[in-house]
Amino acid sequence: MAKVPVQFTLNGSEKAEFIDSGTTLLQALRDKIGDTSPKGGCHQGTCGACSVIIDGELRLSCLTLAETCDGAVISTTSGLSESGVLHPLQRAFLDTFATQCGFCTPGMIMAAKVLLDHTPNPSRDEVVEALSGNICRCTGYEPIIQAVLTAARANSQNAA
Amino acid sequence: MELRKNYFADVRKDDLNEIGQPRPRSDSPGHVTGKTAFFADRNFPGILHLKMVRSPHHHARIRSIDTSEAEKHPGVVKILTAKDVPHNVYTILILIQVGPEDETVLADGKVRWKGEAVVAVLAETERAAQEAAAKVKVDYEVLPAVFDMEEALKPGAPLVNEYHGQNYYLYDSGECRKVRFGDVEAGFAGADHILEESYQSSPIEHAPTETTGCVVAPEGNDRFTCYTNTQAMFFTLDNTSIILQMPGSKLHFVGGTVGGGFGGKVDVIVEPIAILGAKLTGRPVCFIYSREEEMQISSPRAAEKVVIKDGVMKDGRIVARKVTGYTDAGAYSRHSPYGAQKGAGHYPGPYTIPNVWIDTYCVYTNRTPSSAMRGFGVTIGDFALEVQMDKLARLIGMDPLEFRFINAYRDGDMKAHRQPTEGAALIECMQEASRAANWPVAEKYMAMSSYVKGA
Amino acid sequence: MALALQTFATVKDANAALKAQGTRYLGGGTLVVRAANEGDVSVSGLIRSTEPSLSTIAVAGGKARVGASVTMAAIAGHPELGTLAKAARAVGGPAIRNMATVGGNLFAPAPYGDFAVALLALDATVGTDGGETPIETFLANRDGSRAVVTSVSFTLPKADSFRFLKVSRVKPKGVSVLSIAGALELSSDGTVTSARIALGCMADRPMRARAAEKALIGRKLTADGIAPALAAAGDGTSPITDPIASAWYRAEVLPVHLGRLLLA
Amino acid sequence: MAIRRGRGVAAINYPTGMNLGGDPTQALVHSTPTGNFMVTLSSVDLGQGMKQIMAQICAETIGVPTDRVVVDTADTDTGPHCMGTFASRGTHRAGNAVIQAAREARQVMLEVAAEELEVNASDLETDGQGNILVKGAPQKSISIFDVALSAHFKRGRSISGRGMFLIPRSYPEKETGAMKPSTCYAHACTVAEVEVDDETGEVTVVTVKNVFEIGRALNPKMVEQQLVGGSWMGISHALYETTEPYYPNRDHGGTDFNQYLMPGPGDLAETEIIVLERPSADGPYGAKGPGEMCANPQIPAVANAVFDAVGVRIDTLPITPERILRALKAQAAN
Repeated sequence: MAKVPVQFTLNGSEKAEFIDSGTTLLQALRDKIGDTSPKGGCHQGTCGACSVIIDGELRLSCLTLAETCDGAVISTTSGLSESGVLHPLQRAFLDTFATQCGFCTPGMIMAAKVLLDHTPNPSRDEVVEALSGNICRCTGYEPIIQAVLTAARANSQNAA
Repeated sequence: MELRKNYFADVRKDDLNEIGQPRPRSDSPGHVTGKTAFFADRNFPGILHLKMVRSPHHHARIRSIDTSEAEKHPGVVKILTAKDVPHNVYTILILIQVGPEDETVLADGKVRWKGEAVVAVLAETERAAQEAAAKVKVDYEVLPAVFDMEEALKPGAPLVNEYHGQNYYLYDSGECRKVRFGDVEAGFAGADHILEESYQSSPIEHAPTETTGCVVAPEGNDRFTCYTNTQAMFFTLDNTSIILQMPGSKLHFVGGTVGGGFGGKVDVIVEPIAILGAKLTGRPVCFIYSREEEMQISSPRAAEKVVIKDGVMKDGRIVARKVTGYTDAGAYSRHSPYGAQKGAGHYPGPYTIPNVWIDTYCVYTNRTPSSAMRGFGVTIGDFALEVQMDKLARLIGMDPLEFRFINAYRDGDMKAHRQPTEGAALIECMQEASRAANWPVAEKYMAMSSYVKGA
Repeated sequence: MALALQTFATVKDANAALKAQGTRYLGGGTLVVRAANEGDVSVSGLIRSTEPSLSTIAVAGGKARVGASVTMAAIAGHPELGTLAKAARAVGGPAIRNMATVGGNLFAPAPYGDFAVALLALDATVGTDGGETPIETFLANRDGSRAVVTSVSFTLPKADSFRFLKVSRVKPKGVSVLSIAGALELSSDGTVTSARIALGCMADRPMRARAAEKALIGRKLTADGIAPALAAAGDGTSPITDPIASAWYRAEVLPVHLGRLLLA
Repeated sequence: MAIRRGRGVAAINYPTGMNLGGDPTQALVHSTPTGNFMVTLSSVDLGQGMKQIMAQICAETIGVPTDRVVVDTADTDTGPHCMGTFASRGTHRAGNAVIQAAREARQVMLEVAAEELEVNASDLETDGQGNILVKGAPQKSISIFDVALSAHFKRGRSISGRGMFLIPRSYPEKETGAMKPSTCYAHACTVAEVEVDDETGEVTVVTVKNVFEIGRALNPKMVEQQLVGGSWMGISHALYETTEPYYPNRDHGGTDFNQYLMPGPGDLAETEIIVLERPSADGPYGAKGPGEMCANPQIPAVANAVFDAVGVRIDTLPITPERILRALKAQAAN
């Protein structure tokens, strides 16, 4: 079967791969590139565990074909901390005990990051809306909502 | 969250260094950076994908299975049917001597629920496995099915599982687990009111965000490493050893980091067949449930029916309680006989009642086998018991919370299963709830204690 | 056959490729890639077109032309499509809205397709290379439709004349128990002069509530005024039964929710 | 249309561990040459925090800070047998095994320290910070770091211990059902407040106040995690969840997270959690298993609140808008 070339920027570094046509971005990231931070929770677009940021927008990597991402700029949770320093969202998830099993966490953090990138001081309702495509079965959501609000406050204090 | 340290302070030491301290979780940094390794994060070159051909019927005889077209499909490496499984008929609780073996790894001659595994296809890609699975031809003779527990228990109902011979689990105590305490009929005879009510639930899925699955890699020395999200490592290893008739020393299970379980990952379903595939092909194999499989194929919490008959006095004392519980096991036992029995040990709830009669049945129907879930054997029973308590209180015109104080168990009270109560704290929970919810109760209830008087 | 994607610069070429067996047009992927992931092996060729007009929104002279590849998020964020923002936001969560397209929504089976309900109430037309088709006709024939949808066009409703409601069990993102879109014009004294009401989940695809529409004409939006419309709301419906709700429940609450939408 | 309010209460108990016993768990503990401690298990962390809690239990028992303990679990080549993580047994069973193993290791550690300090081991105590002191003479001390080095390279002692916890299996008597299910019960009482839309049957859980008695909150933040999440799941069970919405009819089972209903982040009740601690006689530092029971009392509390609000009893789970609406219509017809 003919392989298809695809090139994109992943967490700041250039990636070039030959993939099978029809490969999802989730498969390409996990199986070809080795970034396993996006998780395959449903492959249906109903759980959000595979969420990544493509060209500044939140997307589901399980429903995105890798070859449609040629030239794109892609971010995943594994690229969020720089030189071992946690991103404020990651810090906030730790401080508010917002992770239990951790399977939904990378997707939640991606969804939250896009929100804070566009809306640095979100209301609770905006946080709820931003997380609404991501399923968590352990926490009951409240600690995650608190984590995002905490990160937003930390950001605004740093900016001030 | 608030810790109310004023309760039970006399029996507790609060000066510990590490216990009672809100230490950060050591696993969370891995979670927030995406570095925690779940089983599916292990990838091996040349890994094969296993897809299951499943029964489209609730109950059917298998006349024939034709895999010839599927075997020729590009990318297919191996196709497994019942004859390939060394010990195909098994039951997981055999490890604790709860039999009989009543379930097939791959269906042999018959399917007993819609979705039952019939043929396993191993292929180079997921897509090739899906395509080949579509080419497997199974000729079925559809049989009458039974879905309702009451129907299943009637004479002449379709027999769900021949290994049992009847549509209920046969305990050493007979068709149900029994608890007999006091004289329940005498209790009813002396009661001011009798209330008999029936409660029902339907199956509930654990719905962990990570689906059930495993990745198996041959170690090259006739041993196999199985990366799994099972909730019970050796339970799975030992059952796999039985099913594959393989010494346990050949099996190496690695797990312990699971994306949510809630009881849904205590069945031994994916590992044996995946290891068999790895053994017969010499290749790594992954078998990961799709979300649809997790929702409809993996065992749910059983549907239950609970019938409660109570005798209650005008002053609020429950003097007799009879509970009949039915657990819908689906087509196979898995953990359900244990769960139904656990219900028998739990009733009549955290209340001291002098006359108790309990029967709990484990019933077979043609549906997805049920199994353990958070609150196994108790959750639905508690729903029934506590709604019943509300009805009883209203029946005698009493405040529902005060009514519970009157009947609450305390240290030393004899339970229906003939164990004295120890370490009770129901009364204190209710006292605190009364305060927190601004639901006042009479001072005499706020003065009560779970401690034995004078002890 | 393994799954393969072919990308074409023009809709014309994509249409030609779609003549091959086992092909399907790839929009945002929320329907097509999902089906492939779930083991639908009937489709082996995915076809898409990158023709720029598919991704543009043009608003002029009170009319809008929305390219079929425009996403729900793009509609929700477009300054001149504010009246439709609520309907666009009713689709999925944020990630789905960044992917799901207007064209794809026309094919989403109930309980999905909430945006198509809004388009039906707007009496939109659906464009293909073969020309424009009224949306109602298009929806009726969608199962056999092979040509690439290129756009939807509609007259922009006045801000206060368009209403949309999605009822779901799970908040803020859940699939529909039902959805209702209404395009109503009122005279200066509040009398309804024209009404188009579209319903989601009351059949296998979006449908018009014609009896209710008729019953509204000449009436005022008061409890008494809308009573005949509510009584007729279920005429001609055959609600779906699914894990979210039964047909019985949908039929029972349709007048309740329609009433709340009309009186809001 | 009317939004009608009601409240309901429920009180429950729940056994810890496989309720007829017979479910062993083992643990091994050993020190590294520099006085860090390794706990080896085959227990599974489902997300509830087994690894962290076992580290805290080991640390408390040995007398070191938690960050000096590493938990290696769930590799069957290295970890000794554990029955599994279910039945609210993880903390209780594995915790007891870890305590036993850690005590044995601690005893060796104190013996080595005693030799180094030339005192009796029984005269020594730990300060919890990584040092061993002579009771009553704290200036005479040695660090656990040095004790471990000495044990390894000078005295040839293995600072290690084995732990095994088993509650013997109970077999119910056939006729009376006499049995010993558990000696260790957690408790809860929940008050839920709901609003019911009497035209649509939709229920909103406004507040839920949960009081849990869990023996001992070994790590209060982690207890809170589990109790908050459990309370959410209880409400979810009450109002939303089933794989067979038309049970016993098998049709229309949900296959994804859109069709399988659970409350979303916009459906959350205002949740209050209060914890009481009555240490259990046989629990590790008195702990009981709160993991399962925390999701139980909300179900009947919500059911009772719905009745309080609209006067109809829904005795079938889940309590869907459809069931409520049907009952309201039947009530109106009577």
